[in-house]
Amino acid sequence: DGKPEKVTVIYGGSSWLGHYPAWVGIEKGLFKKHGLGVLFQNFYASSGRMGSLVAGDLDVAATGSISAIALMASGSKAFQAFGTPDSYATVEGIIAKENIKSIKDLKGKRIAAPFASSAHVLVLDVLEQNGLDPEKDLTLLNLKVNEMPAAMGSGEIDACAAWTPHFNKLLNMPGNHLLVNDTEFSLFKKYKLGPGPDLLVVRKEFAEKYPNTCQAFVKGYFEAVDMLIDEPEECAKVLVKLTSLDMEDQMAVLKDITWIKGDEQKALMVQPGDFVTGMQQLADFLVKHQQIDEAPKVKAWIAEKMVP
Amino acid sequence: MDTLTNGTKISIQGVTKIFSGKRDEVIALKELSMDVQDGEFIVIVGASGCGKTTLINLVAGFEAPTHGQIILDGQPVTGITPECGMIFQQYALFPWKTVQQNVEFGMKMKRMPQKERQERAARFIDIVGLKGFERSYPHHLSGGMKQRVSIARSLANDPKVLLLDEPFAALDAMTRQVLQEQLVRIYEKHRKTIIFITHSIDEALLLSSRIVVMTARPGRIAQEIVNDLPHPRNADVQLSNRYMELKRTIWDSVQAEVMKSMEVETH
Amino acid sequence: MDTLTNGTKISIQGVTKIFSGKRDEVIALKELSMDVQDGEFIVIVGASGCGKTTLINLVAGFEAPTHGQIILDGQPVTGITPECGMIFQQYALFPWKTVQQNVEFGMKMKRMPQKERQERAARFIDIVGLKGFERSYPHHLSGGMKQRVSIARSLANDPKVLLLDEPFAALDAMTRQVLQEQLVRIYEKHRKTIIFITHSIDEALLLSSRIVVMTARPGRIAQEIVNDLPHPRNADVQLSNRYMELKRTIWDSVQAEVMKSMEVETH
Amino acid sequence: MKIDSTAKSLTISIVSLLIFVTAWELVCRLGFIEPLFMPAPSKILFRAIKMIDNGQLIAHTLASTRRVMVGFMISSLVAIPFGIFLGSSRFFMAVFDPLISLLRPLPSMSWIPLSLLWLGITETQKYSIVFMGSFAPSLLYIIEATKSIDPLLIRAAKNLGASKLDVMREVILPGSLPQIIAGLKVMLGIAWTCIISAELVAAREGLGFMIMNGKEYFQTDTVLLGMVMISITVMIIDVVFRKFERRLLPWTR
Amino acid sequence: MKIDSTAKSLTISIVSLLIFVTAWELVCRLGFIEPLFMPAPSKILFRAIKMIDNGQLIAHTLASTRRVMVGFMISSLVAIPFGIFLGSSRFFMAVFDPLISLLRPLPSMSWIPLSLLWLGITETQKYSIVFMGSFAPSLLYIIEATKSIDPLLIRAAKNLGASKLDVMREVILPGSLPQIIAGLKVMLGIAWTCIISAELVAAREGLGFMIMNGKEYFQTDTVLLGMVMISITVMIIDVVFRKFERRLLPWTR
Ligand SMILES: Nc1ncnc2c1ncn2[C@@H]1O[C@H](COP(=O)(O)OP(=O)(O)OP(=O)(O)O)[C@@H](O)[C@H]1O
Ligand SMILES: Nc1ncnc2c1ncn2[C@@H]1O[C@H](COP(=O)(O)OP(=O)(O)OP(=O)(O)O)[C@@H](O)[C@H]1O
Ligand SMILES: [Mg+2]
Ligand SMILES: [Mg+2]
Repeated sequence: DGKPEKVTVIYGGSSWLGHYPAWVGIEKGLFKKHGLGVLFQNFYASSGRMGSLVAGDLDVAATGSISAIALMASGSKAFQAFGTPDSYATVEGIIAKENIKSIKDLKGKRIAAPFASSAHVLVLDVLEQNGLDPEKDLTLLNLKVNEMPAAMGSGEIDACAAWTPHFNKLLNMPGNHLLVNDTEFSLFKKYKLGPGPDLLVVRKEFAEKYPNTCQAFVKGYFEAVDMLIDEPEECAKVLVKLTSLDMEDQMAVLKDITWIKGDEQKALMVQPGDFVTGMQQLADFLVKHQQIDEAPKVKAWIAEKMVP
Repeated sequence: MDTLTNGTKISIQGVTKIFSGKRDEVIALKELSMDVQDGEFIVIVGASGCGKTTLINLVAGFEAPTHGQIILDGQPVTGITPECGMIFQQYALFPWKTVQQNVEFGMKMKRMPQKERQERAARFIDIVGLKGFERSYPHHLSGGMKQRVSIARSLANDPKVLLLDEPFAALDAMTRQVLQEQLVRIYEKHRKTIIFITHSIDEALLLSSRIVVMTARPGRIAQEIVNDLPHPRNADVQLSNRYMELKRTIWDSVQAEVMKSMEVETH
Repeated sequence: MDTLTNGTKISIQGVTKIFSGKRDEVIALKELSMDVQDGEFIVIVGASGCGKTTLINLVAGFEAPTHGQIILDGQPVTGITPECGMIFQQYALFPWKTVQQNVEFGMKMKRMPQKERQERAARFIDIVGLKGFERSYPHHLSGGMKQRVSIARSLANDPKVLLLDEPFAALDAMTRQVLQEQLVRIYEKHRKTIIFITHSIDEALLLSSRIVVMTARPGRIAQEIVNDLPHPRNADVQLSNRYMELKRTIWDSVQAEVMKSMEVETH
Repeated sequence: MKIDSTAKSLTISIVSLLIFVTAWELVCRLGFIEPLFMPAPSKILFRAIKMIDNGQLIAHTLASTRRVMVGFMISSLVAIPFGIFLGSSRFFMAVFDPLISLLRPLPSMSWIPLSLLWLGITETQKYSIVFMGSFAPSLLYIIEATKSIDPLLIRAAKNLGASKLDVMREVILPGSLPQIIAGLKVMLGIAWTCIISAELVAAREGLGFMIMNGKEYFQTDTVLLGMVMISITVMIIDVVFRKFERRLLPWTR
Repeated sequence: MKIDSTAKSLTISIVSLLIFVTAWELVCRLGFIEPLFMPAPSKILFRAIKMIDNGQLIAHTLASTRRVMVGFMISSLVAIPFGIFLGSSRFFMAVFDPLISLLRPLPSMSWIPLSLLWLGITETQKYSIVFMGSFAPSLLYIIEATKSIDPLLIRAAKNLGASKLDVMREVILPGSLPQIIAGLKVMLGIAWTCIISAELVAAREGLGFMIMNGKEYFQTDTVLLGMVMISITVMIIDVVFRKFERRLLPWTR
């Protein structure tokens, strides 16, 4: 393999944990080691980030898989996926008031989830498992995760689906408790797949034009994953700059994440591709719940050459 | 002077009117005094801006004099009084009311029963020759017809005094003539006291029992001329020597005043 | 007929003008023919709505006749021609231009050098007696002054024919008289051909060399009267028997036509 | 002549619209534009058919329309009498003037956070946004309208014996009605602006939500369909409003 | 008399404002209202001092103002010549008519999702929202303005020898300028609406962001401070605009 053709890669991320490896890679000079400069562009929402990727403003990004599937379903061929860095099944879930003991108790209540997100999918799935109709049996509200603590506090909603760090904040509020987390998701039981696993994506044109650059990026990236596993404390020190959490909270978040190393990626993504099969199921699930029109053939969007 | 009955209807006593603007003051009228007898037809002529409108507004109570007072039937005028029916050059009809509703307006304000006011309005609409147009909106009428509605509206309200501020100035010559004749007929039949403002000396001679010429600003009375032309004042009268004589007198009197204000304007 | 020189300036040949509205058609003019000699001062009178404005608009080229044609200096009129300077009753001054800029407008359109047009404009502003108001906006002028600017603007553009559509109707009697005199002076000095519309028979007699009376709609020519009153047409002339005689002739002629249209209106 | 030229304009308009849509379709079909950024008109049409089929399009449109109408009605019903009262009273005008001038420049959107704090994500919150957004400008329009009345008419009415209340009811109200209605028409547009933004930020139905949700799922056709639906709905309401206006103002032809 | 009554009105206004603010303060102090729902004016003032101190208030205000101004300028610079052109050409008016009528009723907010897809959360996206929101209405205002010109003036100009282009430059442009400027003033208000909503939905600075962020942290005082700042800024810009208007239209007194 040769030298990178292009030495700057623009990465689209946010303060979400799925972007920790890229941040650590930059801060700890792991990309530089491979001759790459990586520019970290902050995006609040997945959809904006993916739009920018397709428009050519970004080269590489990580995103929630719901967003990625939706974009595949929209027919955009301009991007491909090449890995999944993490699993966070225990820091996303439905938090409810204490009087709500089971999913069935949600009947007639007001429950919030950010629409078009993994948490939304989780809610739809567990409701279905328990035979509840989100249209008729309860009121489902569209709320951003950061608005949920307030809404729970004022009693405006009875339950909500959220992810870390708001997830932890909500759990710590008095009178709240965890109803279910991602481990109750139907596909998790079969494929160990949460409702919205993070996905590494690359602009297709970029991958084809600069294969060496991509290789270098992948190497640096998974070295960062290794570092997150091996030296969490060191990593946390640089991560607080991204997340604005204090060290203690940052360490707590890190503890809940299962990182997926570079050498495990092939099995998930290509041979035999359990993860991709799970994604396909997820896509079918979204179609069933009328979130997207048609399930894309997820396999067609995998950049096999880039998977380490 | 055959049109005079006894009794003073309106007495204007040493009236001064000053308008204070943002920067300067305008003395529109200065110590003007004048009596109007019951049943008189007074026509006021004078240069533009000499204060004719101001004077008539004071009589109607739209404005209060700065000094002096106006006595109507022995009582000083302190506010707007429906006893002086005003007929405006711009007609001032309510565009959203039909002819019938416009004419009924004053009576409606007096809370006259609907049936009675409908009948009365119909009578006055007929008097001004607008039968058949009761349900038209003013919008659809010509200028002459609008002015007739406005006259009917005033008459139907039975005011003691009619005030007319250049009522026919916006009309063409022939329409004007028709309305002048109608007004004379109404005057002769209903014997109202009338104050009428005009720029036209011919109109003044045709209508008045007395003509008042005002000076240029500040307005005072320059001359009062009793109009002794015989009735009806048809074309023959208008070509008579007495007509010519009166016309020239007034013309000279107005001209002198107008020239003053023209000079100011042109240089 | 002392005001006539030889040569036909404008020839109106069998002109018909029909306006087609959404529902009905209005025949404004019907097969009207008339010649105007070079240097004539034609005054057109006639009932309201008889087509006077329509006729003058056709001459200016604002509208095209439905049938027939208008010949100006031997050439048929096909579009708007600056050779016929129009003076509107509503002045039509450009509110965003000063008096000076308004008067310069026509010359600017001809791309006359700035210096030359400034001087020429100043001369015409002087002629109409507005020296000192060059930098005023129309907004600040009285009606009479605005109309004088409009006359200066037309004259400065040196048109062969002046068309005036009731130019003084909105002015008060005295201002009107002053402007009438100015117009006569300009006419006598510059010898333009003039077509002038008015509702006032006095004005017609005062100004014209020939008076054209139009019939009620559809407009045709009812009568043409050569005005042989001596100049200057001062108060003496206006009180002369010939004046009275002419006035009565025209009055009768117009009256008959007006009555037709009035009848339609009142019932 | 007039009919002819109107017909001609209409023809040009239709032809130009056809050319525009065809060009758009072609550009998309030939792949010059990524469908994510701009879907072909035919795709929008398919989306429309699908969403009419499952009832969503109608539901979203009705939800937004209902919110606009309720908020707008309440706002008008309060603003009209209050505006006429303020327009006829110098004293109370002066009393309320500072408050109104402070509220007037506030875009209705700026009320969204406060209304969320006060009312939560409820229908009342949606109505309140429409109310807040359209009340102050409506009031100003109405006060302006009362001032546009020819003072001569007020004089004439008083000269005919009208009292203060008579003048308000018989002259100021009908005299300002044409302008009030013109103002309310503008306000209705603003009401739509309000509701769409309220729905963008927090809602689970309505055209604003439909657009925002479409964006989250990269369904640009849904986004554009939502926009087209807003256009069409506003146009239809405009036509209805105009009919109603003619009824209410018989004297204006 | 006129001076007197203006002075009187001003006095009443000031007194009424003082009473209003005092009442508000008292109601809050006495604990009738939960401060979460409505903080006392003094709390808003403290927040203002704090945020002026750390520079945030100025930064947010300038960010919003800059966005409004840039978007509005671009929109005006395109709309004015284009509008005058369309207003003077029947043919091109007919060509663009269907497009304009479709765009006109669209609230600027409805462009937010599409603009986010196209441009991401960038400054360009903010400008584009202002542009999209104000362009179509500006254009319509300007076309209307050109139609309001007295046709007599156009006749007079032609009668004095003006060509078509002369008429556009010498009559239609200056003649419609007062109305164009009045329209742009309204547009400036709409531009503010646009930017606040764009900032509510996706931004990291600006008054809209400040309000939304304040709401998330339950700082109702920040929310209200943001709203007051919008009011004040719009008022200041209005005054500046009016100065500029007088300069541009010397003939209107
Ligand atoms: N409300 C007002 N404020 C200030 N000045 C006024 C007011 N009303 C009238 N004037 C001034 O008072 C003077 C007299 O005005 P008025 O309208 O009475 O004259 P007029 O004789 O009716 O004139 P015209 O014949 O033109 O109608 C004028 O100089 C006018 O400018
Ligand atoms: N553009 C038009 N469309 C339709 N009808 C018109 C138009 N212009 C004039 N008319 C009609 O043609 C007739 C003649 O109008 P014109 O304006 O020439 O009369 P006029 O003699 O100038 O009247 P006036 O003395 O009132 O000015 C009128 O009945 C008028 O209604
Ligand atoms: Mg007057
Ligand atoms: Mg005419």
